Amino acid sequence: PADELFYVSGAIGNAIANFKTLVQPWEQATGHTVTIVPMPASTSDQFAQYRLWLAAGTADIDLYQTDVIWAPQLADHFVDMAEPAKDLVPQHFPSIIESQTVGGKLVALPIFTDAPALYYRKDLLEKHGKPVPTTWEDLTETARAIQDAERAAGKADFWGFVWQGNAYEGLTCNALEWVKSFGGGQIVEPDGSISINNAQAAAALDLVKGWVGSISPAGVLAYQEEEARGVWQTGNAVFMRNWPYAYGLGNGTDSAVQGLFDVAPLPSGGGHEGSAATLGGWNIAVSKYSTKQDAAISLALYLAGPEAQKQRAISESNLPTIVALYDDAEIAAAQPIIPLWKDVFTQAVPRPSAPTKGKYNEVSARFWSAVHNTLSGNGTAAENLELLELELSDIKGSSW
Amino acid sequence: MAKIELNNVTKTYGAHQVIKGIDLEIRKGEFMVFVGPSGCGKSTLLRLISGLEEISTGDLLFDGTRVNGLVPSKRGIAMVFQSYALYPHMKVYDNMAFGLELAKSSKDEISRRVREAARLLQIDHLLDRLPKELSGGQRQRVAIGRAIVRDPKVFLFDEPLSNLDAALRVQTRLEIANLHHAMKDVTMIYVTHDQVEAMTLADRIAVLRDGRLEQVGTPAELYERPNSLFVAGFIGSPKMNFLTGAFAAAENCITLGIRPEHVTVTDPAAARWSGEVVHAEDLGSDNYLFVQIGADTPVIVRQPGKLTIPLGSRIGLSPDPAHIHRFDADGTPVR
Amino acid sequence: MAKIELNNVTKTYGAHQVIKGIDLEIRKGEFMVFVGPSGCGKSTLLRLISGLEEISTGDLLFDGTRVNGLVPSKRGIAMVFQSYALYPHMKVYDNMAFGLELAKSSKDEISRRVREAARLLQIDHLLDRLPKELSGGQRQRVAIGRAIVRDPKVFLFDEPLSNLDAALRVQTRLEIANLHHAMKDVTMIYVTHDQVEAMTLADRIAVLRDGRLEQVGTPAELYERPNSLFVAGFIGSPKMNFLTGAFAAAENCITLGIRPEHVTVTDPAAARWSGEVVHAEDLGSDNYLFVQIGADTPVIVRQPGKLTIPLGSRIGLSPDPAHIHRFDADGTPVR
Amino acid sequence: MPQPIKTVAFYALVAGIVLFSVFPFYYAIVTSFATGTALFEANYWPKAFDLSNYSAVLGGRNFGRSILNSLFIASTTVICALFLAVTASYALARVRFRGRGLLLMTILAVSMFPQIAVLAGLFEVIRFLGIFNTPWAMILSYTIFTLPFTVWVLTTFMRDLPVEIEEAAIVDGATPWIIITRVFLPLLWPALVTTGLLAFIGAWNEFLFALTFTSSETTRTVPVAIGLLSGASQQEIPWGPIMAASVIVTVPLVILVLIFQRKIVAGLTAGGVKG
Amino acid sequence: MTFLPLRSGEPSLLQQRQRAAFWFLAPMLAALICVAAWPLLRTIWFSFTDTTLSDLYGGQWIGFDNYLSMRTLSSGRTVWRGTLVDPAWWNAVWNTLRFALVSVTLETVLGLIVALVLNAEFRGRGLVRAAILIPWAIPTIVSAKIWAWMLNDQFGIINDMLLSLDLIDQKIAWTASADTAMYAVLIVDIWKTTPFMALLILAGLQMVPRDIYEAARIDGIHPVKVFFRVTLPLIRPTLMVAVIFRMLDSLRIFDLVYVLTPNSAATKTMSVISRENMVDFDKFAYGAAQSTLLFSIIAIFVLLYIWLGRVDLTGDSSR
Ligand SMILES: Nc1ncnc2c1ncn2[C@@H]1O[C@H](COP(=O)(O)OP(=O)(O)OP(=O)(O)O)[C@@H](O)[C@H]1O
Ligand SMILES: Nc1ncnc2c1ncn2[C@@H]1O[C@H](COP(=O)(O)OP(=O)(O)OP(=O)(O)O)[C@@H](O)[C@H]1O
Ligand SMILES: [Mg+2]
Ligand SMILES: [Mg+2]
Repeated sequence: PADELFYVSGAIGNAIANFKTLVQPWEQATGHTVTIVPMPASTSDQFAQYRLWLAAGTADIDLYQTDVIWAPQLADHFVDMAEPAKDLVPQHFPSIIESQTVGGKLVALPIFTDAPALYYRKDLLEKHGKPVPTTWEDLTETARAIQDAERAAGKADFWGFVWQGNAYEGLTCNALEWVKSFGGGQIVEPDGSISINNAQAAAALDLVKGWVGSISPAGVLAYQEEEARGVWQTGNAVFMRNWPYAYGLGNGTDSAVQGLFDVAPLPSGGGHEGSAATLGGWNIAVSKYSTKQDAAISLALYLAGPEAQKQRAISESNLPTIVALYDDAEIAAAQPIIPLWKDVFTQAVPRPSAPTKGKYNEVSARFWSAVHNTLSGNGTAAENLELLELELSDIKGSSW
Repeated sequence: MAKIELNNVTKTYGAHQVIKGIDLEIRKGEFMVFVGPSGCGKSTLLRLISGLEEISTGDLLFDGTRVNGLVPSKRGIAMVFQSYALYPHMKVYDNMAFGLELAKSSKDEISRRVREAARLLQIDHLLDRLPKELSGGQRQRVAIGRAIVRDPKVFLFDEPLSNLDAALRVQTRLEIANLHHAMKDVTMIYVTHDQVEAMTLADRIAVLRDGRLEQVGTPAELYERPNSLFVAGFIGSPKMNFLTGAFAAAENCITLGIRPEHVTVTDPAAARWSGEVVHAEDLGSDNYLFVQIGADTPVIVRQPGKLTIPLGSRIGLSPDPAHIHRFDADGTPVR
Repeated sequence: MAKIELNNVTKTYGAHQVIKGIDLEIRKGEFMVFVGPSGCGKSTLLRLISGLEEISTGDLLFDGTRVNGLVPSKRGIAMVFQSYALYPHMKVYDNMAFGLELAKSSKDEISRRVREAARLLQIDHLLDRLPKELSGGQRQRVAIGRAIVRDPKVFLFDEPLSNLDAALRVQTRLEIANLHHAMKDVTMIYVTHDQVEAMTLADRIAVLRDGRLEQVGTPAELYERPNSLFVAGFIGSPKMNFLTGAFAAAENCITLGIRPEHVTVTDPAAARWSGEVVHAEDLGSDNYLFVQIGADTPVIVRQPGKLTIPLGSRIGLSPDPAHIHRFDADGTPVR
Repeated sequence: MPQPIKTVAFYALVAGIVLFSVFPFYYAIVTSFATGTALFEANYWPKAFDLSNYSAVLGGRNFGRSILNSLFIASTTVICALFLAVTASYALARVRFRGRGLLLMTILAVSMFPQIAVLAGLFEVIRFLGIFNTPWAMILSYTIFTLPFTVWVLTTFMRDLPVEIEEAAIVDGATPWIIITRVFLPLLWPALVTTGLLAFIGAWNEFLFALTFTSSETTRTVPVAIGLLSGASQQEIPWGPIMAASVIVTVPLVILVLIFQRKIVAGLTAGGVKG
Repeated sequence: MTFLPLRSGEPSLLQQRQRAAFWFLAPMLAALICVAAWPLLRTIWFSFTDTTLSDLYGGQWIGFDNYLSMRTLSSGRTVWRGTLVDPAWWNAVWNTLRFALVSVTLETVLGLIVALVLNAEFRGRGLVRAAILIPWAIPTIVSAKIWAWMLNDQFGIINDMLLSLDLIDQKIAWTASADTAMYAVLIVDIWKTTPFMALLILAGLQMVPRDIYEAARIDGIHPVKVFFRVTLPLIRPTLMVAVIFRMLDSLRIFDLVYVLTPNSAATKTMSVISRENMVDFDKFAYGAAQSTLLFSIIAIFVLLYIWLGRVDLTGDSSR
């Protein structure tokens, strides 16, 4: 029988509008139909909503589009995809699959991914004769030098480096990158041990603390992605840490930096080799309460599969989670930035949502608070990290 | 219909007893006027009869049935409020028509009755105005009009004419009297402080004093044979002259009362009392002479016609012996 | 101080001209009474003088200075409102004291003056009540009290006594008269519809009719020599009898006027007019006989003392020739 | 102070108030005409009248539908709330019975829980009643914040109406219902319009319930629709369209205010009673 | 509530009115019970269980543990757990109270001023009234974002203005710095809700009888004094109600903080922290306990206010 499925998803760009075309082959092949229920782009609104619906066992929604960090927290409500997707799984980046696996259960299938990079001003580096920095220390130096020079040249509002310092999930991502690239671990290790209280992590934060008010505006502590992009895109910064979306927008015709910038993997620091880029991205999960699970699973497999991912990459510039697609010529032609990101991905680091399970949000909140406190001058990095460790073990209790 | 009986009715506001036990029977079709000093409880009594205030103790009977608990609209009454109580948002016409509309009278009927009442009260050119666009007297007439269009069994009027000019007042008074004559069965209860209204309209007058009934009777009875010093002083305008001390002792009483119109001016030599004219008021039709004869207050004498006696002259005063009122120490008449 | 002049003052509400050009001079220290039919514009005129309403055209002068635009508080006036306008949230005491506080009078002084006025008006036991806990008359007295404690240069009273009982009315009237005598310089403007008040209080009376001045003069002038049929009919209570047709023709006029007190009852044979007594009103002190002599309306005759003539009897009426008023077709007197 | 200075000072105050109130909205309008990098510049005047944001919003899926939904939901909510509140406040303000204070407090207590805390329970109720994903879910749940407010406000206003007028109506034979509808309502215009407008705006702007109790695009309300506006990626905030949408949804409210504010007039009870 | 017992026979006026009152109150109470009673009681019940959002129906009764519990460790040390000893909670309580006090006070004063202005007769009053309401009419989420944009340190128009007026010499990071975050929230809240106050007060002003202003004009009483002695007492009931509802709202403030400074400890309020626990941290019951505490705190404040402000609940003394 033909089922009518309901798929709830954040409304991003043209995704909703393009969805009809995207699923058309599947609808034709299976005879089922799917209706999309768009949700506000705000992830916290979505998360709250999904939680409530799932807690109430709503059968109205069959499939959920989930953020990479939600899988473990909502794991109980979703169908295990390990078995149905056993052919598909090997094609994906293993780290992404891992992030969606909770206690052996594959909670959701990745449909696209996301990771930040370092945006830099080619023209300015050239003008001041500086290379693209590969360490945070270099970046600090270069940013300061260029900032001073540009300000002296009359651009009073010019800054060296903008990033996301607001106390929110984005700061967890930023800070995780600093800590990880300093060799300070990833807060909670995959085995569940709390690793954050270490010297490298403290060194990383100490370095970053030095940025606030010097190479980064004091207000960076309230910045999210858009504020950073605002400063950047008006030509007022040398460096920016941001997600791929800023690439296309920065090259828009009215952009002050059109054609003047490029991206590189984020630097590393503290003598540590290897940078880190926090893994973002979205997945599709099938509700346990769905009365049309077979059809839903089939749709999930389709959306996570190469065909749909390729189309998404081409039409919406979504980064595929299937490795092979990065070498796809059609994609490279339509969206040149996608191959650029392949390097970034090799360095991708997941947030510790899998080991911390349902407590991830709290862990993340404690982490960003500790970082934000440090950056805004409430206590030193070492103190705050020690405190954080204590808090985290409190939250952890006997086990995550 | 509508005989109204009050049996030992009291009303208390908080700790404050305002009506202190009233027994009164108002006959069917009677025109009863309540008078009494300001604040004595006239309006309150009227409101108890209307049912707007609950009786604290005692019984109220309409035609023998106890109606203490009956809602006002079931009592068949219409009322003119001392403060007008017009509906501020309704045109004059609607103010008057409202009660009829609620009673589901036909449109034509309503219009006919409202216009008739408006003509009567000379407010027919104001039917389209709001109360706030009216003068005080006009508002009062609207309030009266609203009561009379409703054609009830009992009319309650609380000082309905107090803001009207003399001519209109006489006219409206006559209209109310006519209304009363025309509808023999309609009982009317009327609060006023105007002597003329009370005397001319009333079948009987009830004099209230501080929440108690002082005397009930026909206007003539009250005027001629007041039951107390209070009633004697209250009924009649200008007020009855009261003399005490030697003046009263001469008549074997504690207080001697004589109305201004029962004193004649005579030659000082031949007169019983004599004194100096200290003040005079000329009303055109009459003069009031204030004569200081040695009592606490000057004696007021009514003198018809033009003033001929100059201020300061000494004159003699002769009370009409038939009209001398004599009172005890406790204010009861000596007869 | 305070001579008040009005030069061709008009007031228009919307399309509706209420005051139609008034020229009037109120002398310093004078007691001026405005009378006129309800709705003729008395309150409006008072409000124009007070400054509460803006004058549409014309000039208002206080002591020769044009004050059209001056705010009320700068005019040195106190006013009693027809609607009382008490502050609903203030106790009686505060209502009266409020205006004084401003003048930075000392606490004792304020208390003294308020209590004095309250005693005068017999509301001293009510000082702690809110206006809504008062009877109509009590509210009115509070309003008067509020004006008199302030001791201004010009007093404006709008029907201040209309809700008071007779005794209190006489008393308050005397108090106002005393006030006037005590403060020679204070100009008083007083609106009333009460004949007695007008006649006894006024230095001069201004009769208004439909927004125009009909006559200004002393009470006696108005009473004895009315300038028009309207004034003749308006001043005096009961109203002057008007006879037309043959009755008037006999006196060479279109309308003949004679006041009820100037007609004596005589033997029908000897009398100039004769007719049947159709109605009688007994006021105690007087009787009004309504005698149908063949004119449009019965002639009213004032008969002092007890009623002795039974209804329906034929009597003769003799007008006092000295007091016959004769009017033209257009209402002007023939002298 | 001389009159002219006072007048100038007064108008300066008016101007100041208007400026403070309207400036952010004006800024939203300016922004709504901007696209791309222009959004990141502090502009006092619109640089160009680019209507693309408006066409993006209005041309988007179901935005018009959302406006209609919101209109329906907000009006129905206000009508129901006013109806219930007017009758209830008559009882609370003008009829003596014991426990009125307690009752008022209980009504108030309903508004004391944070919205998020009642969400789960309310969701259960809504599903129990079978009105999930219908406008009635919103209409019902909005009574939680509109009703206590309207009841309280109308109760205070109802208390101030002169007793005499009610008594006159009683003598005229009016039932409590007639007194409310024919006599008091017209006198309460300022209060009705005010509470109505405030409640309307409250319902018009509510987000959380509207988001939770709907699951299809055709039942969504305006704030949710604005929430649904998004950039090309998760991180991008579509400033231009959001501002355009805000302008679009604020304009009907401004018109509503302009229509109804005439009813907020003084002196409705003037001339009725004296004292 | 107790109605007087009905005596036999026809109902009296009072009884008839009480009966009508009952029927008038019934639908409203029914509506409120329907929407509010279950959710409220349920949340309170949750607060005594260990319910999580993942498992709404599987909560166990754990008594007061979410509020306060004592555990003795094997080392003999006793530790206290629960909201009542949670410093984050008390920080939020303190933030909320500070915010509520300042915002309600300022909004009341400003609302009064605006209402007085709107109460005056001048040309264009209708437009000004509509203009005043605009801040209230913009959805909170949107207006918070507009302000976040305007308060942005780099391209925000506020800093731009202040700079060009020479009021500041350096761009201020309004929402970022712990020192100014609260000001930022306050500014926006005041901007947003003053119209609410103003409009309610305006309605109150319009119901004041006009003739007593005339009496005051005659008495030459200074307008300021008239305001404090006549106007203010007469609009007091309205003002009190407006303040109660503002207080209620400000003590529950959520959206604004959530959008403007979502996670700043300097502005985190009770609602925000309660939501954080209920939804984000999957400590639903703990959040429910905080909501219940928030409810109690509000109730205490409202009761205190009603008691101290001598708010006349029944209106008996005014009739
Ligand atoms: N605000 C207003 N709008 C329109 N007409 C008005 C207004 N106020 C008064 N009027 C009209 O102006 C006329 C004069 O009113 P005013 O109050 O001065 O009369 P008045 O002489 O004081 O009467 P009364 O003795 O009944 O108090 C009346 O016909 C009244 O209807
Ligand atoms: N609501 C109330 N609360 C307390 N006392 C009241 C209330 N209403 C009236 N009173 C008092 O009851 C007494 C009687 O009032 P009522 O109105 O019956 O007097 P009245 O005889 O009509 O006087 P007036 O001739 O002045 O109208 C007055 O002293 C008044 O102050
Ligand atoms: Mg009375
Ligand atoms: Mg008048």
